[in-house]
Amino acid sequence: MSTLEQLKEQIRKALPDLDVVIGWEQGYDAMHATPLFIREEADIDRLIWSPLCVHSLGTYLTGLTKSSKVQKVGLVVKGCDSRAIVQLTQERMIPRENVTLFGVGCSGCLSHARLEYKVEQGGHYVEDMHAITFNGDKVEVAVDGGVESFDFDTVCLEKCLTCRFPNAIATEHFAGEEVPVAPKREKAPSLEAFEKLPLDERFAFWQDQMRRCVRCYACRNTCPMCVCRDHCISTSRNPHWVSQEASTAENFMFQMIHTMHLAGRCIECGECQRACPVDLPIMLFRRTMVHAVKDTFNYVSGADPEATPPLLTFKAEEDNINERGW
Amino acid sequence: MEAKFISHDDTTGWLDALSEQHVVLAPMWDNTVVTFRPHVKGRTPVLDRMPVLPPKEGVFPQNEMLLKYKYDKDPENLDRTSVQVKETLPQDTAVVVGARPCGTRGMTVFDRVYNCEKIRDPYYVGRRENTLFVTVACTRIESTCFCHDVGSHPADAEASDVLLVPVAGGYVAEPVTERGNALLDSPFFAPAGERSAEAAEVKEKNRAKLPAAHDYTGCGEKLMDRFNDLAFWEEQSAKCISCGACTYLCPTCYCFNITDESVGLTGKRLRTWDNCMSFQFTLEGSGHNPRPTKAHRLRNRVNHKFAYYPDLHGGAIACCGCGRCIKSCPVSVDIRAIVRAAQTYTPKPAPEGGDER
Amino acid sequence: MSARTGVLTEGRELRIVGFLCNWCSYGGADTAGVARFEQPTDLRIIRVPCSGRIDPLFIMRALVSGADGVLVSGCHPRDCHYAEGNYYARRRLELLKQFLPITGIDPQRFEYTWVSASEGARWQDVVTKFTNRIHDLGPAPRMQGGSGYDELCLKQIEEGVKQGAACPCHKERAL
Amino acid sequence: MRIGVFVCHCGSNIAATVDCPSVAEAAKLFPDVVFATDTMYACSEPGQDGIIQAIKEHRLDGCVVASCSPRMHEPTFRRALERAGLNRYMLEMANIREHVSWIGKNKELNTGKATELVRIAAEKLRLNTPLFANQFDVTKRVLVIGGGVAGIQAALDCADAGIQVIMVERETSIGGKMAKLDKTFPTVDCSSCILGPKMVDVAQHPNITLYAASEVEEISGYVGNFDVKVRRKATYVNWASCTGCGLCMEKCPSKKSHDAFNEGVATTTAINIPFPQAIPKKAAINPEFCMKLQKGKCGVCAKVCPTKCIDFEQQDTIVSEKVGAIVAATGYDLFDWTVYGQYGAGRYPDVVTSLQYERMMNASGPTSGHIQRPSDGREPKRVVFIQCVGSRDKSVNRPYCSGFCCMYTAKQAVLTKDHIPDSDSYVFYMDIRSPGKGYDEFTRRAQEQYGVQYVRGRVSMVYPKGDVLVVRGADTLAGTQVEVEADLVVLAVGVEASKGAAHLAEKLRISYDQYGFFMESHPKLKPVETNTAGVYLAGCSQGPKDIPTSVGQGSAAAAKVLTLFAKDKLESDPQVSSVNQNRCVGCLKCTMTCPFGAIKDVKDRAGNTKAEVIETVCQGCGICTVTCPHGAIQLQHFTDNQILAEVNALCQPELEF
Repeated sequence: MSTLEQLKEQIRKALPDLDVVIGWEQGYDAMHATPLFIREEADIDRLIWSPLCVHSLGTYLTGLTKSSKVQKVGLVVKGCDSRAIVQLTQERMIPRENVTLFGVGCSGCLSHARLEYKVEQGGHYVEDMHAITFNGDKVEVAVDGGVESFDFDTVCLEKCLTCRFPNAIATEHFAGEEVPVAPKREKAPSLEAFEKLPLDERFAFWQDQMRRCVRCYACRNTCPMCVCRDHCISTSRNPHWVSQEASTAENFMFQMIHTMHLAGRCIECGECQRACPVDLPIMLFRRTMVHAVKDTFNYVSGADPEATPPLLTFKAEEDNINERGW
Repeated sequence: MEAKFISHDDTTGWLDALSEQHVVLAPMWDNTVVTFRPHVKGRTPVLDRMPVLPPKEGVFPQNEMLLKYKYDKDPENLDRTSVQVKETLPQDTAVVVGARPCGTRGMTVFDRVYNCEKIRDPYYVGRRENTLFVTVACTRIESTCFCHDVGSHPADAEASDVLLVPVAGGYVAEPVTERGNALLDSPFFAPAGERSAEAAEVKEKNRAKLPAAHDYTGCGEKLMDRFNDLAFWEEQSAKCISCGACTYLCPTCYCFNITDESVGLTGKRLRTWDNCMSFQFTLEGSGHNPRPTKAHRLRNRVNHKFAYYPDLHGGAIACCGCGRCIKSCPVSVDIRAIVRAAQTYTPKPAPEGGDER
Repeated sequence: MSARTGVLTEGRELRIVGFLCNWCSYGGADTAGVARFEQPTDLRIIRVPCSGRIDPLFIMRALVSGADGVLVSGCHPRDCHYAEGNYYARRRLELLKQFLPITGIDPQRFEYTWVSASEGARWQDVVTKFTNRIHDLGPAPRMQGGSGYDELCLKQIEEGVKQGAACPCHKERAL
Repeated sequence: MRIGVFVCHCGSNIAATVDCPSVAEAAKLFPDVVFATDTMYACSEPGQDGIIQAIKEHRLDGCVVASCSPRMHEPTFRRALERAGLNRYMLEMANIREHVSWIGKNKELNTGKATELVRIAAEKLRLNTPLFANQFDVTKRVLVIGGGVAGIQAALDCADAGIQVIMVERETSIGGKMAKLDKTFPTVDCSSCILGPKMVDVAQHPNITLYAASEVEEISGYVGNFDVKVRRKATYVNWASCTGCGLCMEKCPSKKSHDAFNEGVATTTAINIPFPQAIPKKAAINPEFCMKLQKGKCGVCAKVCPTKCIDFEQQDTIVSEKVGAIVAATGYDLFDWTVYGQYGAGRYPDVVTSLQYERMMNASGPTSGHIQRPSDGREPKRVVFIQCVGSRDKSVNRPYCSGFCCMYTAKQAVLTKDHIPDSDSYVFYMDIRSPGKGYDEFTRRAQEQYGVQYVRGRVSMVYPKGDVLVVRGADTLAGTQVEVEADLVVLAVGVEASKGAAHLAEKLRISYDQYGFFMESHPKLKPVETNTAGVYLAGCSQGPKDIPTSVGQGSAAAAKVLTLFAKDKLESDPQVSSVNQNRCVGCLKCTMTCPFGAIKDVKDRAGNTKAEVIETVCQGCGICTVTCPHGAIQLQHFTDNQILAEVNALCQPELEF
């Protein structure tokens, strides 16, 4: 039985006890998946599972579990998605007992941006892509009556190159085979490259990038860890941290808020950058913070439901904080 | 007014010349995406694709300073404070080059609201009347395109001043307005001649690429039928994450917010794009929000475009069919599907044992 | 040690914001004052009850809005008036310190340290060292423009083209 | 809001380097400022009256006072505002003295800086709101830590006033250092004769509970309501039944136990009562030297004890006490004199410390008051005293003066002459510091009546020659090197903070200086208060001082405790956190970082979890405000918007107009 069939079977069995199960279905075209809310058995047939299933569905949890109508939620989760649930559980943001996780192993998700870039490089128009198949290490795209084939590693999301959690953890169900843990890169290549720049060039880089932000907050709202939602301090006057003006400095300040609020919590799902309509490379911020947390507190977010997030605790003698002789 | 021809190589030179007199907004590669940016001399505009951001920025910028103010205190009598206000009405003339017909046509949705008998918004009108649109006829039909569903087509010249039609080696420039015609009075242009026929072919060919148009007739009533059916809207909005990608990228979304940003005794009054998907939209000072959930808010967005607005403006749908909201939505919410769902709605059979509602 | 005055050596003061806890470091600064320990004048002190009240975002806000340097000082570890505030502060501030380089803001522009209410001489030393450091770095670059299409924006686009062309993260897309 | 600004000259303290009138002039143009003036002394009566009058005349809603540190006069000006009918929290201060005028001489820069400090204070004040205190109950019991003379005085004063006192003493007897002394200067009266009765009073007072051989383990809570855990260390003797008969001491075979009370001058038994007047007079076993506890063999004491109170299995126990105030009177310890290798301390038996010498002179000491050389028991005929051993010496990180060494050295020299009339005494000194009633007369008497030779100069070394010690030093008055042969050398060892004082300070949440002495709230005006409400200081824990000053401080601390307890209810500081329930998402992260357990979870009307602050428990640190990502919990008076207003006032340039 395929992973998808197994998944469907598990959901079918559990559905009577759940108000809703969230998975993915085919989106508006062959290239896109979209979240699927399964409420009735008939909906299960629409469920899909493929590298198109990029969305971290944990982002719906805090809203749903607080709603008075929905009590019990099922969720299909990849490895990275499940870390979000673990982290939310640690922070007591969700009633974990009311959440049923259907885990899968994931060999990586498609980066639409990278694929489109590749297709254009090949002299095609992206709108002419009309089918996609994932075939082991290859991705085959039907375009202009022909087929273009790419190495999966060249069109997957960057996070998948460094993934250490391909299999969903701490789940109630698991469908299919576990995927071997085999990160292809130690560090995200974009971050590695960026860190080679001197400080003034980095600053100029962000100056150039942040101008483009339209403050649509797609990055914030796709983030499964952004739990403030309607009460985010970026969109309030009391407290009034950022101006309504979408200027470079204010846009940058908003990103700083997002990053600082993710310190010790970010599970590197990369949804923020994927969701960004103007393609801001904000994962550079997130990953830097993740590395700082790992280096300083030896802490990996969303790995252990029993752990305490590093900013909610302390040690009188910190292991890795150098007081710098001041 | 006659059609003219400009070669690909001359396009940049033309924009260089235009930018001597006007602010020229043209699609540019801004890192990895194409957005409207002020034209920089010598830089080739990107005219072969739809920019991510809508052309409305040219007339209705995301941040618009309405006025500056400054309080003056009389050191002799501190109880006496006067305030100086400087209106910052737009002065520039601008040309927006390279919008698609759908995006340009979006301005008509604005015009009915900000430049009508009842209201003449001086800031909007000031820009609108001094901004010309040089639109590029569309040759690339995407899966998210539905301009034809809302009464347009890939070579629609409505609201444009010039329509550029891509032909071999360049563009046939068809003047639509007198002012547009004046823009073509430039040594970079040659008479179009036979290329006009090629242009007509191109237009026809691209129109044919689109599937049969969906009929939105009567969708307003159908949507209003579902107005009180919150369950319907909860189902439709389930996957919405309440961000603002759809509204900020929309060529027809015209809601705004006004805030005063003060520094000491000075400050500015800002008009910024608002976003009806946000909890803060229509959040009242008391803390009450008439649209407390994303279901309420999505209902507002869809209904505004397909029911309320047409109701107020002679049936005109407040959607230009560019598909940006679908394409850039992080979770692929499809506004077409929502309207269709309302159009084809049939009540589910009541479950045995009684009616839930 | 000889304290320097910003104006005389550099021509002008730079904008240095200090966040000091009330119980230790603010008192330490008072002690330095009582002892007439001369210090550079650039620093402007904002008093907060505890270093645990200092949100790293205040520091970001200051740096984004126009500060050339931000100095935070609290009670020495174990001496917090509120028992634990400086422990939380240390974790938060340390992460900020490590994070800053990715933004291109020089991490030298931000420092956090511990000064007790009795350490007037130490406070003088900290202020002098930090002020000198900021003067050595000079005025901080500012995030500018981006709102509307003004001339500044036009200039930045030209700059941006150069910078954007060198953007490494998106080159990686071609991996 | 209508803001008034008052720029204080502080005489010339501020005005000498800040142009106060121009600061006031500049402040007039700040937003919401409707009145600004400079004033000679804002804190003086006319100064305060000026503020009150301006508040009334200009209908002010709040005031900025630019003067000294708010740590100094914030309460003063708050009271002034209250007298004018304003809420006390509608005050902001700009510290233009300690932070401006006193640390820079450039008037132009100082004036600019002062103006900006006024500006940020005014910007913050615009967002201030009136705050109102809550009331809470007081536990009218006091904990006195340390049973030396300062602690004893504080305890007795409180107890006599009807307050329940818990006294915790680290050693097995109270009395502290004073109990070890032979005589006291300048009256040369018997130390134990004047201290002894007070010790007995402590033991017998119905309002005093004494925990000897105990230490403070943990302190939580806040003024009026501290929870204290006291560790009662195992003494291996059941004190409830021990009568202090001393039979065990007679029979104990382990006689080489270190005698801490006698400063190691002699040894004692493993089970022992430190001195005859000990309070409580109970035996305790030093486990380090007890053969039963070390090797499992012996147990003689248990056999001979008439009340069978020996318990080799005894463990430490923890008792909990609730108190409303704490007096820390932990005293001092001697500086480690062996650091001065050139004096031979620790190597030459006939070089002793001043405190050892006290025990040698004391009639109840190990030598029964006969001064004898430790090396051979011979009576010394020539005694040399070396002062400032561990005082006023930067090279050993003790730059401060220990204060009373000059006096006790003179006393010891005088007593030496009394004990051994044919002896000579020499004192090597730096300066003679004798400011006190009858003190200078006393040191003169030592020189003039008792013939004590005072040599002004430091000793460079002490070395043995035959069976005497040669003290080599400078006589800076004569400008010569001198060498004095001595039978005995007494080092006037300086004092330092009691061992573990810093650790206790951390538990008390009070500050201490770099030498470990506790920090008073203000060096002049609040010498026995600390910055932690309800915690007071007495005696040498705050810094070196002699007996009368220690006793005076003990009474002063008691007076502060009684003042605190004079009210049945205390007012809580309203600068506490407060939850905006509309914003709170109920994640309760704030409860995880609050050090005081001051936040509880409640359900709102819709059944959603929300955080709520217990106002009387909250101490106002603001850790929660930073923890909360959505700004729902705000520390009143230090809200995000208030601090942001200050940051913006400093960093954001005004718009070009």
